[in-house]
Amino acid sequence: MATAANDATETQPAPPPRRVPIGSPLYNRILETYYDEAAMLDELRYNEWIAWLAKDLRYTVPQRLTRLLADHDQSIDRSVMHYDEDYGMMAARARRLGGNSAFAEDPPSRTRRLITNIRVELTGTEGEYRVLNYMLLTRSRFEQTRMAVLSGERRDRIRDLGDRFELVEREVIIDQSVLGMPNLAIFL
Amino acid sequence: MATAANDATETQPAPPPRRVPIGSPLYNRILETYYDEAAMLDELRYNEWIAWLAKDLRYTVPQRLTRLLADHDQSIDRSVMHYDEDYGMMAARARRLGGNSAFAEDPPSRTRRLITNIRVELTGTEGEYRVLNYMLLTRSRFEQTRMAVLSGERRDRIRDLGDRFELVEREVIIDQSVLGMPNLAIFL
Amino acid sequence: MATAANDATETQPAPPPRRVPIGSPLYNRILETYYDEAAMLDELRYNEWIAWLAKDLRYTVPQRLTRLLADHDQSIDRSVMHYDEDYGMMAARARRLGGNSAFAEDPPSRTRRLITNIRVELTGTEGEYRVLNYMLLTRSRFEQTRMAVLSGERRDRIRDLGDRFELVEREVIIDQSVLGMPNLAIFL
Amino acid sequence: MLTRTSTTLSDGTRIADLVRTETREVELRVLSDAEIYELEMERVFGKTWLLLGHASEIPNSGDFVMRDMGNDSVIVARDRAGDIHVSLNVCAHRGMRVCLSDRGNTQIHKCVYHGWAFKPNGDFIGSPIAEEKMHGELTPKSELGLRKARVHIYAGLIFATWNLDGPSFDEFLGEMKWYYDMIFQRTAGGWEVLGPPQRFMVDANWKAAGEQSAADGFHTLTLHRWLDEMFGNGGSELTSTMYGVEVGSDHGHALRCQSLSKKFARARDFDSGTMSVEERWNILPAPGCTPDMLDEVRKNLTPEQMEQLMTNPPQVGGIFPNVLLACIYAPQPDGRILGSMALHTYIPRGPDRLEFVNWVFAEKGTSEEDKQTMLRNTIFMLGTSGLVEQDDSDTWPHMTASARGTQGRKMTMKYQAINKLPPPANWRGPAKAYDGFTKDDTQWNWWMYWRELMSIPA
Amino acid sequence: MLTRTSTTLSDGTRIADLVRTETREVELRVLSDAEIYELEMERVFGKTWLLLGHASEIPNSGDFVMRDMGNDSVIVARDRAGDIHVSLNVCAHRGMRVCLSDRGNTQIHKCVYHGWAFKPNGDFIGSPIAEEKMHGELTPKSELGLRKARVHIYAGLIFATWNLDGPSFDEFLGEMKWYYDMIFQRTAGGWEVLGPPQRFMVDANWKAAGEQSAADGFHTLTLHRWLDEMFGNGGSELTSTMYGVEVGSDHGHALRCQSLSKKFARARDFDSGTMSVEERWNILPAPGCTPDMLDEVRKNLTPEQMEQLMTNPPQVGGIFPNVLLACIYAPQPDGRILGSMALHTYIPRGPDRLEFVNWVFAEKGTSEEDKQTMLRNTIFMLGTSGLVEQDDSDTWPHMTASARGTQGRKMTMKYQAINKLPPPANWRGPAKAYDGFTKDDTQWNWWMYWRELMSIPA
Amino acid sequence: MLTRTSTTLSDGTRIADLVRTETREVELRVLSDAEIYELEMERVFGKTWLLLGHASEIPNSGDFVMRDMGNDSVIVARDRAGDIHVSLNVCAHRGMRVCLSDRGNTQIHKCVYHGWAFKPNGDFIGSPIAEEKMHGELTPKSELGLRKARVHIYAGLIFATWNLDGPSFDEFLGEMKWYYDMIFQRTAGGWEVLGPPQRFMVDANWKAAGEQSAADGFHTLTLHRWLDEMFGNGGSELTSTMYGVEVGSDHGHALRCQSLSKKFARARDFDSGTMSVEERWNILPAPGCTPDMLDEVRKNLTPEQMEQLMTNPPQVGGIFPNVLLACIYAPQPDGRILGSMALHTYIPRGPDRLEFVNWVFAEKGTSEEDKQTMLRNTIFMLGTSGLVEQDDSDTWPHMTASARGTQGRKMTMKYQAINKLPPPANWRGPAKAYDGFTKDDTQWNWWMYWRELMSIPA
Ligand code: FES
Ligand code: FES
Ligand code: FES
Ligand SMILES: [Fe+3]
Ligand SMILES: [Fe+3]
Ligand SMILES: [Fe+3]
Repeated sequence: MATAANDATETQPAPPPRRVPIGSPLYNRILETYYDEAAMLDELRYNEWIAWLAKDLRYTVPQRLTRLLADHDQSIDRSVMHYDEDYGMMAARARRLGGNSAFAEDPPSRTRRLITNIRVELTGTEGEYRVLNYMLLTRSRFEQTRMAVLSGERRDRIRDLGDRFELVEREVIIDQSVLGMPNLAIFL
Repeated sequence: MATAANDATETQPAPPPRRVPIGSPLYNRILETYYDEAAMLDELRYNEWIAWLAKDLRYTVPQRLTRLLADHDQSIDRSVMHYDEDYGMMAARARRLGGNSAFAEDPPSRTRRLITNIRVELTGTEGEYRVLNYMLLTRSRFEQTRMAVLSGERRDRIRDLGDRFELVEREVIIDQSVLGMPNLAIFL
Repeated sequence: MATAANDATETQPAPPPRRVPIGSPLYNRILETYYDEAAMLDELRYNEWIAWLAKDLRYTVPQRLTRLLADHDQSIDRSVMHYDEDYGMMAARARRLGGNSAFAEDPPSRTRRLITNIRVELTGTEGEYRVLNYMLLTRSRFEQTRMAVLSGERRDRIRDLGDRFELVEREVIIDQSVLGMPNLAIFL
Repeated sequence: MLTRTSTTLSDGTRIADLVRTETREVELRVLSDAEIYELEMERVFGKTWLLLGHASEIPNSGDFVMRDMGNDSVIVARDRAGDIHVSLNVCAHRGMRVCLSDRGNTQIHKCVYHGWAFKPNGDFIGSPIAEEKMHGELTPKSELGLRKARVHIYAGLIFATWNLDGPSFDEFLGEMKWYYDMIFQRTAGGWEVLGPPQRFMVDANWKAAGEQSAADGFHTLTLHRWLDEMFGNGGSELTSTMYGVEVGSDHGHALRCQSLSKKFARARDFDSGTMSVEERWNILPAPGCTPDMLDEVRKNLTPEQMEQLMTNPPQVGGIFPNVLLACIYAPQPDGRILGSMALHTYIPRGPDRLEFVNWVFAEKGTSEEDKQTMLRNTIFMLGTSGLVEQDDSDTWPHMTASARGTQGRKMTMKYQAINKLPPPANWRGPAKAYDGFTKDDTQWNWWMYWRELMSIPA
Repeated sequence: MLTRTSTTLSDGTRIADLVRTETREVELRVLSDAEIYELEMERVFGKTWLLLGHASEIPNSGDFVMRDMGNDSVIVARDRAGDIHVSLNVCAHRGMRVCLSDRGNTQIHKCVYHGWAFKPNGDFIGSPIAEEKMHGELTPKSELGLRKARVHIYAGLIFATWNLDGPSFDEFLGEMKWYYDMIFQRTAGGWEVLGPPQRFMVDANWKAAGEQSAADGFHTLTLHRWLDEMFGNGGSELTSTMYGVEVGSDHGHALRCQSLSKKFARARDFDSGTMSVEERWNILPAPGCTPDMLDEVRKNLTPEQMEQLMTNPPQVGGIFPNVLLACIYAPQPDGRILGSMALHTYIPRGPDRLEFVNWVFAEKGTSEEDKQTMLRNTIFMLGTSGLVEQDDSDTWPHMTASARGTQGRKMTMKYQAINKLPPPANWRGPAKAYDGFTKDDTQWNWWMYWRELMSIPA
Repeated sequence: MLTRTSTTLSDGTRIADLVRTETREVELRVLSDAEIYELEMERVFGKTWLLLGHASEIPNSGDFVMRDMGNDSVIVARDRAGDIHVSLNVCAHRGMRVCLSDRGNTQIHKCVYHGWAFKPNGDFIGSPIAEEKMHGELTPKSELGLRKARVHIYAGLIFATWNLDGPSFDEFLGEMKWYYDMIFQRTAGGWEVLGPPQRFMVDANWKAAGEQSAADGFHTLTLHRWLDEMFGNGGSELTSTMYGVEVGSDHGHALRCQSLSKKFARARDFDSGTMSVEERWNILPAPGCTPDMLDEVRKNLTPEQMEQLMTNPPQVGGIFPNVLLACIYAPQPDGRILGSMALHTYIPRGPDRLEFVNWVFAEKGTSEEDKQTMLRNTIFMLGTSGLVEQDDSDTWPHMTASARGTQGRKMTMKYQAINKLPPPANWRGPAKAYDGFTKDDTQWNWWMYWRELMSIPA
């Protein structure tokens, strides 16, 4: 089995990345962008959401494995993931969802993406930033009275286009080894 | 049946409202106000909470319906709502809760209102702002070990009184079509 | 039974403490600190976390009792608490967790600490601040598909060391009278 | 699991013994026992008429709402002829839920799984690629429709039952219809729904709510005593509302009638026997009516009903097994008394869960403005956030929890407050009428009918 | 559902066969089977004495706490005469939970539903609007009270049982009382609770915790081996604590006695037989005691108990069915050894859930400062965040999950480590005493008593 | 609870009658009934061969994964000799889960509770403090190991069963092996897993997914009609995929074979009977293969299989009871057609829950880059976020909910679309082959085998 895809995400001996301070104009613009993004998804405005994805996007949701503490670096697995997409695939997914027969989400779920703990760092590339943020997703379908809840961290890279940002990379570290939903027909 | 009350909230062709930028002094004052409000409710300080309501308040919690995607604009229903109140009614509710025999909340629930994703916009009216914010409400009564969780968006209008704000309008879009709690004896 | 430990936390007739405004440089630094702290715990970086604890730390998690509204001031009980620790005890706990046989957390839980509603106040002591913040903790162990969720307020005191802060006092007001987890082997 | 003909539970208890007729007690275990719950789904919810909504919710051809009969989902739809049909929302092919949205409009209910299609009346239309006859030939097409329930529309209210050969709806209401007509049938237009019903989940057995709906007047005095503290003047008000006439029947239906002369100052002399119906109507028309509607109402009611309406109209009560109705008089600043009505159903969702469904009604023809006023008044008191009913919905779960305890389930609910007064003087109505202070008789009747149904093998 | 007299499960298994006496095995299904759980509620929790708290929690007239006996909520209240009563927290009227708060003080427990009122001893006081006699006349007022449990106060500990005619509490403890007295009754003042108990929920069958409380010493070596890694020096320490004397009885009670001479350097010579009680007491008084208390303790214990206390005192163990007790010696910088005690109960909350309740005690009269020290030491090790017990509470759910598996439930728990040593030399105490390395005998006794109770038709 | 020999449910229903052979209907209650579910755990999941993973997941000595057989957790581990063993993950001592992590490598599986240790093959090694023999002497050490399942490795796929004396794996596959070999055994290297399987929970009975896996081709036309809307040109494409040959057996296995000539333009003439195998192979090699592999494949398959592979290869289907397999052809810009394969198992997690486990495979030797392309293609369509299967996993819960309704559970699932065409002309393969438009025969065979197993007392 391909195991090279596993890696140690928790311990980075590299020099600490430079932070974009909370309260800086750049940070604030990014915060607005993230709140707007959540609203787009929660309000099913898929076209707008696709517009914020970069053409060179990589969008992944690795699996989580239950591993002993000694093997903790193997607890995120990037071989067979829940999502592993490029821009075209995400656009196709969104097109489908907006169509007439994406029954997995028709009727649509009622979702809410609460975004917190946003930290921004410079990357090696001018105008690109790493945005770490926590997400609590709630999802309710039909007459369900116990909402599905999923938490995780989104490890993003975004690109400053001057008047707006675009999402270049997103990796979502979810907090379940067996996902508690019947599908991920919704985007994280 | 009265259907005029339904409307399309997700798609507004109107020109985009002007934003109160995150990080601006006005935004920051509003943020403080919202955190303080959550604390008032979570700590049962109803008198203080009532003091932040405008005398011309409209406070509503529409119903959510499960509708096909094609009828998504009907998924928020503003005819028979969960709450539809003016200032006097809210004050009466709070008075009751603070009394000796509001058994629905005596013993009181332990609640927490986590407020995130706050976006502020100018309105057509000087000194009044639209405040969109996400709320995650947790509620625990008696020996319950699974907390009731309710997410939603509050679509508010607030008025700047100089030294403080007051709440002029609140509409809470909850994310369940069948509410998962035995009542809404608590305020959202 | 010792009852002196109970007190009324909800109603303080004292003069209102002075606030560290949201958006001020100090507030922003504190926000960064709290987001970083959450990441340390969620990523099991216990050594770093211990480094942010002051040597004179007091760390407590009182019990919550279901009491009638008339006795609401007794709903937080500080006699037999869930945690009542000093620096040395917390360090010992962290050492154990990082060892080879803390089976309560080996394999480790997947946790997420969403921090919101952060309010900062001056204290009587120069360079020390009171930080009130809400926490939503999610926890998933093994193949659990319904995440354990715990909300609460952390009432902290932190000390400014110039280049960083340290935690001097933390009291976590949790929102359950019967805790819905088999242990608090994780830190709040 | 019991067989369909059991008259004892699997621990040997006779079902009939759960309701102890000699001492008017009911074993608390009925609120938690899974076996009893399953039997109820067959013998109560599979047999009686159930309220599903109101015709004004689906005014047009093709309109539908998705509702519940006991623990089964059904489609309530109007066909091109204007008739309302109720069909089991279970695809005849492989059991998929056919209708997936709370409401809508369509002439073709198409199952998303393999595409079988059904008419608003449940009839099978066909399956995709007609030439392949994917529905086969073993079952005739006429039997491939959705299972149909028997429907009765009463004053616009949509009732249905799986009991195709059982009592008619009028037999079901029995003598009590005389009173219900006064509420539901007094005007030509009738009531109209103001919107989709509120829905919320209560962790309680449905009977905790159901038995209360059979006119438990007494609990108001304690559980809702805030009414007195907030609106009253020291406790006397609420106590006075304890008096009235409760009517009930062998079928468990119940209503509380309250004297207008005691409730409204302006109606002080209504009982004097000296005022004509006209005089009284002009002073205080029935809730939701205006003075000019007297002739219309007279056309719909008998003189006896009319007299009853102007003295002791029914105000609150239930329809067996799971309906509560509440009439609301809302005095306005301009002197008018607006009237609205709320109907609830308590949908069983397991031995310890019920879904509370709350419709709000106004008389058709009420002005939009008055409707809004009435609606706001109503949800202020009833339903999700209603100041009265939020206390009830926090109470039923405790009863249900008590019934889960091994010792608790052996306790009983008692209905030993027995009305001993003579029937009310000059009472015009049929059924059993109990005068004076609210007692337990109507609730006891409710349980006796539950016992009767539960003892009959399906 | 089984009848009250069943001795077989509904799949035909003889209940007695679940515990295989020849091979000392217990079928794992006992940790998950819903039918067995229901039987336990009757035959174990409905029959034995259950620990509910301590008198020091409700020192004043009217004080009450809300607690649980098996799956039933009860009110534990003190009346004006100072007596403690335990009443089923189920309203005699319609089953509402009467007491809604964890603790408080009242002379009148008034049900919020219809206002029936009860005394701290459970007696019925009356219902609102007395002249209407809303409680009826079919049942005498003397029978309208809350159902009362039989209460026994032992050294301040509040025990109760539904078995009104069963064995006395002393019979229940039997020979083991000799040992428990040494812990609970040695001082005049006795223990006092330091606050409301910690409470938390574990997704495990109560017996996973219960059987462990019957003195499973062996698991410490592996599950708690961090103790060694952190405090020990290479594994020898923990192994040494495996030695001692386990005492147990036919009633499933169990205690582990540990040699002071092995545990404390200063007590090195306690077993030499050359030191008087006084000498030893001055060097190492019983935990929680000060040197000057020797006379007091001597008054309460026999010379044999005294000798036992100064050589091999009981330290940890359980009381059947669901109590764990742990004595904690906490050596202080000033040379004193503080002693605290923790008691747990494991409340059954369904076949796969238990509520862990953890009280912490100090000897009455301990200084406030010492109490705080002891309290912090105790919760550092035990309960919610306790470094020892957090491992246990993560283990029991796995056992329970194993027992849910169709193959897993056919496996067995084994108690085949049998003590074969002769009884300890010069042992002063009664009951069964097992010397040497910890074995499975006391746990096996626990199961044998469980088997005995479960085999008796209710 | 039923005894192990029951042939009727406790309500009197004959188990065999749940599947109505005359009208080809299955009672919907089978999707919700707890009693039936428990029986299935014994009679289906306790008896048949179950897929647990692939040898390439644990390539090295000591490697293990934790998997599930029905509702039991098992350890799948490789020993030093390279053999793969499957052991019940329940400690022989007290039932603790021995293995706690999803995967890893160890030669000693040590239980954290009391330290009993086991080999990768399940054998008991010993317990701590050997001289104390804490495992006792009543049971020989040879019987203290973890319970071992019977294992069969088929083309690297790890199958196991608790039925130690039952049919061999080859007997289990029966005639269908001829077809499975074409997929699993065609190359020397075989398939390899690309990573740990996706896992997610669906609130549905496992059979809602299971019966679909027995080659329900028809639902694609409606439930997955987006395929047509997005990729097709007006509906004709999907309909054409409805045609093919379905093969099935009495053991409930099923596969759909699709004509290459209809699917790929370049294979237009494959059915003409004029092209040699070589010619065809060079135009369109089997998915995952390259043109140069023809000889290798020919070595592994018979000429008849080879012919079948080049005309109507099996593409999608299932292995009774809970395996779905899907072969994916992915045409590349460079003209190659990459092939991947997905296997699912549907793990029963209660009457109304299943865990969906999804492995993705590539032929061993595929380049890393091609693997990544195939992997991304596959998860784009199948599994957690797969555009096709996200619709399925939202459907099964509705069927399960229908089956919970008291009226709903009385409805039936129908399999009345019967293939009446003659067997396909010149068909080379064994088993039952159904030509033409997809019908219900293979699914019906699935239910008939379920019926057979369920009717046999354990
Ligand atoms: S289940 Fe409805 S069409 Fe097949
Ligand atoms: S239930 Fe307690 S007074 Fe009626
Ligand atoms: S349960 Fe595994 S060693 Fe005891
Ligand atoms: Fe009420
Ligand atoms: Fe332990
Ligand atoms: Fe499909």
